[in-house]
Amino acid sequence: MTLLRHTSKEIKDRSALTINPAKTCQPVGAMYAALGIHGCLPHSHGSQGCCAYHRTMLTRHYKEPVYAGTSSFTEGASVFGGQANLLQAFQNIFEIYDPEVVAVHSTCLSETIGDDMPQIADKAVKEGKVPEGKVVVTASTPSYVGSHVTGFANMVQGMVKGLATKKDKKNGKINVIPGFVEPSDMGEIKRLCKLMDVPIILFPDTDGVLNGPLTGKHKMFPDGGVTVEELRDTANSMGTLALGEWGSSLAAKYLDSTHKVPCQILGLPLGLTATDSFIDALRKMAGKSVPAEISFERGQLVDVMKDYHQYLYRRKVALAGDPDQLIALTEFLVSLDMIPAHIVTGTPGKKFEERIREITKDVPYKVNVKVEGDMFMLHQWIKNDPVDLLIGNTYMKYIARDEDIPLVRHGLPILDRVGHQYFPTVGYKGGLRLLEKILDAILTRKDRDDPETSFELAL
Amino acid sequence: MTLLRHTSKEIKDRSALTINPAKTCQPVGAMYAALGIHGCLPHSHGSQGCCAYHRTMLTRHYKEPVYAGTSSFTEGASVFGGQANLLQAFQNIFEIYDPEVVAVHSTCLSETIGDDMPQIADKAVKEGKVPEGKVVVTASTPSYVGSHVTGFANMVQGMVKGLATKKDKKNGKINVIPGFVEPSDMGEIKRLCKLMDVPIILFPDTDGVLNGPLTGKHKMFPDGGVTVEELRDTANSMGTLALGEWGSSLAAKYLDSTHKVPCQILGLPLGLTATDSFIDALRKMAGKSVPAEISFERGQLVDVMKDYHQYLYRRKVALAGDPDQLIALTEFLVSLDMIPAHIVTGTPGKKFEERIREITKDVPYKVNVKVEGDMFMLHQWIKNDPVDLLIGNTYMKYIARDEDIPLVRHGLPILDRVGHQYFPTVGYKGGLRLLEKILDAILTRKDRDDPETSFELAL
Amino acid sequence: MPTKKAMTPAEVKEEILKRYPTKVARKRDKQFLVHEGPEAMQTKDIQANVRTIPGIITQRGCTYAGCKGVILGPTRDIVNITHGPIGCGFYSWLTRRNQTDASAPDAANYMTYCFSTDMTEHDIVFGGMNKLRQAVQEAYDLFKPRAIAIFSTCPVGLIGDDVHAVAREMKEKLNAIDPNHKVNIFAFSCEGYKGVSQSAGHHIANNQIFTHVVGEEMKRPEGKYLINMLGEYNIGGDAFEIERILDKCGITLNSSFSGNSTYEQFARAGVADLNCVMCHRSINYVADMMETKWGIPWIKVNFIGAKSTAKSLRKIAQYFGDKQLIDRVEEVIAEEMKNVDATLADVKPRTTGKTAMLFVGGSRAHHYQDLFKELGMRSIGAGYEFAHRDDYEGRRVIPDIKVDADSRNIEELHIEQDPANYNPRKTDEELKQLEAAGFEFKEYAGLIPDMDKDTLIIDDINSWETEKLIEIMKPDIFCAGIKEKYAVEKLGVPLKQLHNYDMGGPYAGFKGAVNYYLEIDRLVNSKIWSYLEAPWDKEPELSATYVG
Amino acid sequence: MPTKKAMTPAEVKEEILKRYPTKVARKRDKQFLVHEGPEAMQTKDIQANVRTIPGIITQRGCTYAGCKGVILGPTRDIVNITHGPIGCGFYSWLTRRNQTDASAPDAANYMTYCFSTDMTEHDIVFGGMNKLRQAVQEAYDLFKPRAIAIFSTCPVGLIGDDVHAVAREMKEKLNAIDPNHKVNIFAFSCEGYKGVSQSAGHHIANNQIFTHVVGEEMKRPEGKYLINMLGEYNIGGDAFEIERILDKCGITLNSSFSGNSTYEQFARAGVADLNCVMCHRSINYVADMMETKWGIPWIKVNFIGAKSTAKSLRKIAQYFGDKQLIDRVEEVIAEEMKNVDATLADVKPRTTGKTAMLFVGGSRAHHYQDLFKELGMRSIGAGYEFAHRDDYEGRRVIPDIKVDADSRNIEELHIEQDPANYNPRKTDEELKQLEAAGFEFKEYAGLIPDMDKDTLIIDDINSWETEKLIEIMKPDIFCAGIKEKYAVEKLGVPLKQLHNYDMGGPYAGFKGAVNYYLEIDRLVNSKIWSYLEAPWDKEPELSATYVG
Repeated sequence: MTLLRHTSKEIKDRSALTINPAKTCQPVGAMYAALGIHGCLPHSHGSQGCCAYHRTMLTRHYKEPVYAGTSSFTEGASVFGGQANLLQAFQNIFEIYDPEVVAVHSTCLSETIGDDMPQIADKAVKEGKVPEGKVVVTASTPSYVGSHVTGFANMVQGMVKGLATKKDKKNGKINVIPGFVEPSDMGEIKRLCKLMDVPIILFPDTDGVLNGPLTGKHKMFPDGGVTVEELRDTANSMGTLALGEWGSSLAAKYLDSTHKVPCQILGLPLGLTATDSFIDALRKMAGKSVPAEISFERGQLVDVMKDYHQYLYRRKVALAGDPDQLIALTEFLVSLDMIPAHIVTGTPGKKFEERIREITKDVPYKVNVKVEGDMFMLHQWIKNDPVDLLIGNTYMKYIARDEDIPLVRHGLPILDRVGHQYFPTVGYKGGLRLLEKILDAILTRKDRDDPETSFELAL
Repeated sequence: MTLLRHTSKEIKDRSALTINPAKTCQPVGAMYAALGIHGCLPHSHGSQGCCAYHRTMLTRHYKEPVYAGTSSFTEGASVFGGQANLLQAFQNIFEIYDPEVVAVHSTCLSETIGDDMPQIADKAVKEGKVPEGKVVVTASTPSYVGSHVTGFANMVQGMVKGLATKKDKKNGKINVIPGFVEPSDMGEIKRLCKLMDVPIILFPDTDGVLNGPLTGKHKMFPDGGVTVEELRDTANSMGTLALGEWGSSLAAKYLDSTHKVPCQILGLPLGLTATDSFIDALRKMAGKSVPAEISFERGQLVDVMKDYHQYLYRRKVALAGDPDQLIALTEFLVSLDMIPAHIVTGTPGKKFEERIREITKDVPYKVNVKVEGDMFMLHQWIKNDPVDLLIGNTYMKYIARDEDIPLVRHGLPILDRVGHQYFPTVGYKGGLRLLEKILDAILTRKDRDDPETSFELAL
Repeated sequence: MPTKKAMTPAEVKEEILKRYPTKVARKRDKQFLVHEGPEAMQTKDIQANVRTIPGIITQRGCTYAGCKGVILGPTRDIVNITHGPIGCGFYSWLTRRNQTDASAPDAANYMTYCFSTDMTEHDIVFGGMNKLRQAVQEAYDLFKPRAIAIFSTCPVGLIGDDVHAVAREMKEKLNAIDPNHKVNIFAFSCEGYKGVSQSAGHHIANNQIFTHVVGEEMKRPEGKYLINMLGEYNIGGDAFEIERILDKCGITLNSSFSGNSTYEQFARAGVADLNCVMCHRSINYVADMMETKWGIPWIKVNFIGAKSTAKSLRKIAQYFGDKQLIDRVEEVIAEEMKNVDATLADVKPRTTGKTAMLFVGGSRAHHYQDLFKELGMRSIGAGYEFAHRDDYEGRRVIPDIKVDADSRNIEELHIEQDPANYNPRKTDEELKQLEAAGFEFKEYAGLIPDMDKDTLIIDDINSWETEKLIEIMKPDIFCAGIKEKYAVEKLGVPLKQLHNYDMGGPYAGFKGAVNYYLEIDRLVNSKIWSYLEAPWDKEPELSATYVG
Repeated sequence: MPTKKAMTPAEVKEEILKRYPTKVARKRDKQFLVHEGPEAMQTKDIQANVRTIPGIITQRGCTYAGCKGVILGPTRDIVNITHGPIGCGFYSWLTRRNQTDASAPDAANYMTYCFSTDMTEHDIVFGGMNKLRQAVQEAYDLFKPRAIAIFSTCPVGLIGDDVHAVAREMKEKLNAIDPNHKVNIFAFSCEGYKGVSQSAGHHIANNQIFTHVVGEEMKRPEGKYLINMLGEYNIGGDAFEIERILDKCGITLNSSFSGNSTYEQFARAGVADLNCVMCHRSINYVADMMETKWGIPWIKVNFIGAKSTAKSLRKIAQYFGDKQLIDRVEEVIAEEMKNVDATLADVKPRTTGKTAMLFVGGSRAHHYQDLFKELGMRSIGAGYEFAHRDDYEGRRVIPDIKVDADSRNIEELHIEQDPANYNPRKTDEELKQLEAAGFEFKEYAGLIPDMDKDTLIIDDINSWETEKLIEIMKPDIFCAGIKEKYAVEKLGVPLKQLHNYDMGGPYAGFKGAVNYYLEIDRLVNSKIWSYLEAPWDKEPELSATYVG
């Protein structure tokens, strides 16, 4: 028997039924982004199930507390609009939990009704439901548009839309928008910028928020996160580096067009060449030279890529995930001479297929790629053309077990392994880590399957 | 069929035959230590096979160049003594390779003959075979005494014996002897000391030597390593922290007794409590307070220990390795409520069994431990009382495959996986990494073996 | 914190509520009771099944979650299509740990799949019915399932998609295609905003299953003592353990609502001899409806706790009144209790005297107190996430419960006797005899009577109250769900999840009790809590011995 | 570096040697030849099999490594006990990638084990013979093996342990215990300091195997064409591929020295029709001894390279002179070459014109040039790690080789005809006919004649020379061993290990050739070398667009 026993090799066209999605909805991405503001309570303007689901998913992914408020719509609110609920929520939240910021995102429900959140937020301020010195930011994140990545991007844009304030003087900093990545990744980006001696404003920044310590003393609002003051100051930076087009470009473009902060949109700095692009862009934008320490880390990654090339060469991989992550992963796999054979994302965006085609144009293999695809499709492709490795979130483990293919967990959600919270996959060190994981998956399988005659001590 | 098909459950006493050793000989440890001096060429005073074997083992473990000279004994030298060979070697080495230091260790051959290396080194200096400004250090490392750990300790002692020079004034630094650990571990110890704002002299220091970059430009003597100047200055430090009794206490005690540099001997800072001891000792010795960043990392480790406790609780582990590593690992496993069921080291030292008994005194299980044991013994124990996990070097993979038990690679040599060179297992971050690996091994097995009815999405 | 420990329960309540804005405090006051002893509690009402206040960080989820996730989740052979944007389907995909035994070679099992119409803006603007039709068609073409269920999410009701019409239409159409393959198709108007919690979703789910499936098959299967288990969801394999015990006793499980269940089981539920209700909250009305329609009596059972399991088995045996069964049940209990007792003998000395708090679900906060009692632990606070007053105060208060606007929206089915199949399982005489012997039908006394004086009973507890309670009362263990878990544990108190068992279980039945004892022992005696302080926190001053 | 590329080979040599102290330079000069064309090379000697200069970072290992590791390593059913401190046994444990097929249900396989007496200071001071005796006893008690071999490490000779006496004594003792279990026990005086390289160890190993095992069994097994394969060690499964091809041709492998071998194979080696020598260096003397003792002729073969394999097969067929065999061999070659040619058609355009250097072993630096030639690549430098002059210049120089003190220590066996079993496989007539047809017995022309003018031939190359050569000549690939690998690669040139094949292989035979083509393609065309420079290295100047 198998876990996904109804998935057959035969591929039939589907136009209406999504099976085993490779995405989820906007609000959870918005909630995640909002957690990257210091002292922020995310708030879900909709029925309370959304908030419960999003908190659950993020909690399981991080094994950390995830607080968020909800407007707790009932039938009445759904008919008459959620203004009263949201106003009441503001008052309660600030009185009971005392956050610095409340970051409100909408849901399919409140969007369908047509609630105008900025207007309600204004009203709350006017009515004194938002105490002096506290702020509200909002993002429109209808669940029926885009995906969790879109929601992330919208909330990041919401931060600067709501807060960025132009001053007379540049602040000498660079805005870095890390994209929809892990807290550990955000930490790594900060470390690299520090090594580069470039002062930055990183937003959002969930490092220190969703990978916190256990000390017996609990802070509802941990020490991490970008501050409101910093977000205000993003309008005065020398430039913006937006990492990941899907996750970061909205906010970057907003700052560019509204506050004339020039932006550059790059891929996520995951893998050798993408990290090169990031470091190079940073150095050029900031006018700094790259320190030996970073070149050293780069050289270590290249060294390991070289040392283990033989075990990676032409190995086939199937991937599901988010566009920015998949683009970077595919580029990394190609740089390792691996074959990204099947790729799906649930997140829409036509450019995705083009980018993947461009990255894989010299790969000596027919690469399957589908945007707005799902894991059912991916699994069918795998059944028709097996691969050596899977890369994707925890849901891929069902395919992994059925098809007996090792899985490197990457993306959202990872519900069954630890590590992503603490160890980055961006930067050169992140590349090393990812490489270690890919190799371990492949070599562990080799050690399991090699016949006794050719069982190897050294690899 | 099995790979180790002649290993039976029935345990017979052995007094003369070692089968599948859990140690190797002194010189390789001495060679490794010597590589942790900047600009040093290790030199093996014996027949050229020793040097070839040691270089091979270290090269395979690190996938990095490992240079070392040999006295290339032939029958003549073996009969008449190796002085001529060594003198000739000094001259050639300094002329051809131009190192700052040559670190000579002996072998069973030269020790059996009775070559007096310090005397020969003196002669070389007098005869001008050691150029001005260059130095030679020596260590007596007969292969038939102790193990590779002993050789490491002897060479570390050799460094300070040969170089430490008392001045009038203290240097305001602390000597830290990291023990027989990986380059990545040495890097992590430096990082922690830097965070503590404690100036240290770390010796040896293979970080940057055996985990170097690939840039197309090769340095025979990489940038890393403790400098001769620093080694000289160890006599003027405020104190010495020796991490790992087997690997580090000789040098620390030498500095204490000869140069009145007070020393404290701790375990390797691997795992929560051992890292606590290190940080606490460092703070007390240097009179510094522990920064929030370190407390934060500590709290992250405690958090993950808590989060995954259920998967670790009462899981049985078999370990083989070196005493200092095993003591720290056992302490860590016990702190995780795991059961270190079978433990062997090949390295002699009676205290080892005592320490393990002390650490495991509250473990609700009969713990097998053997000093001067071997992996054949360990395997027999496992056959009689199976475990959930193996921790040890690459040779354990034969047991792992035969018994179908997952293996976390740790120790020397690791010939078939990457990572140990780059990612530490010491410190709190190292604890997190080790924990991640242990969990991944256990959970991957669970995902493989759970019946379909209880296959879990989240863990 | 000795001073805080000394607070009276009333002071604790006051301390907690004083943080609130007046309106909130007034409302919470009615949901936050101090247990004043059995007699005093007779006259105290608790407010329950009321709206959560916006902005309050609640444990609760929504109606869709209760319908699709909780009730239909554990049934393996129905293709459950979520009609809505992708999120709802995604979040309810494999996240409830309902186990199922689909090991029969041809068994269908769709529980590992997520099906969704993944509505986009276009569907919201122009209506999603066509997409839904097409999705049903595709599901049928791909899988030819026994049944397809459609679940409405928030926007569906608002934009006016008639999911029931689509279900009817597609059922007719597809059954016409292939007369050899019968497919049942039905829909649920379980939009997330309905009701005030998951409870509404349970109700909507059960009603539709009752309407569209139950009674479809009225042939009695084999088995002398035929029971239905209602309100058991096979989290962590609980149902497997219960079935194991029933089997061992010779009692046949006819149908399960809905742990480890199949479509066929629902269909034949009407033929059972007895309905046994585990989770009163989620399903008592279904038991009532089956009694009305077919004359099946129901009793409340509880298989959580070894003693409770024994008691429930004895109750079932007593119902059938057959000496052979009664004896067999005693044999089984005696046999099973050996391991239970042996484990307790080891564990109990380490757990006795410790305290627990349970704030979770609609019956677990009550049931699990039995297990803590067996461990010698005191439950010093408890409450439900989505229960109604009767779950606290007992069924006696049902007539007094005010139905508010939110609940009125949830359809109540009007059931009548099935003239063809109505068949009272016991004569009035027999029923009276049983009742005279103390046997209680359709009775549930609720949580409060089982709790001690000076404990706290809190409905729909929220994060502020949770954390404050822990800070003040420092229980040795706190039971709730995943959203609460890490916040509670950051405070140094272990949290045991009673929704998903932290991937443990089964905890039902005898083996489950043993599992639970060991797990609680692990948690309350874990050395991890001794590591919270670093050495330098304990002894921060420096003796600058070496400084120089 | 166009100026450096323009250096003549002689200039390269000069550039490299000028770094050395005079004495070293003088010595290395004789081991470092510039190929001046075939004719000129007739009169040039190379110095080989001489001591490595102390302090020089050499590729070489020791006698123990050559004896225990290389020769006895691939034999699966002998318990090999290293008598010495732990290191030598440890380092030779599973580190040579000799594969073995022990899949027969009762097959012994000790290759995965390391056995050592682990001598301690006490043993060094008081002698290790008692411990050795006890170790042999324990090995016998535990495993009851067919044979036990003892290997001496450096201190053993110095302290005077008589390992041969222990072997004799224990053999006698143990064979007396159990007459049904025959155990052979023998020892090797292979102390690491003997000779100048592993080559001495090969010799010591082969001599003892010849003395104690070969000829023990003189019954001819089945098989029409019975050959021994000498000097093939089954690295990466090479022997498996050779056996596959021989089998396919109908040629029977009687005995292998020592890839995938067993004790039994050694014992029956004396009955073969023909000895085929792969690695001339490590074993040519064994072929000579077998010819002397039993009249078995020997030929040099080479199964590295598809063409070489075909040539070797044809040579064997020609030796037997049987039409059926000759035809079958042609069939097999034609069939196997299909895949070889197809792969070459794909790969060769990407490899043609590239350059290789090979500095390794005692025959591989020669054999592997054939594979590079098939790939259209030029071998621009080569040399051996432990060869003798004849391996460079051909067997014609053997009479001229000066035996120095180091080599004199290695025992030469004096072999005579075995009166009972001597049997010339061919009549003088037949031999003459074969020779007239160009067939060469016991002939090996060495490395130099196969190399081109202006290439470099370097014996016992060291790290300084290696790195300097690479810097100046920038080959596309460098072949050596693990100690050289990473240093060479740090310079941006891929190194292919020809000791352990970098865990690849087999590279022998037809399938091996295909594997090698693909591997070399991967290496010389890898994009990894394009990553050495970071973008900021390529364009270090900053355009401070955004600065300000």
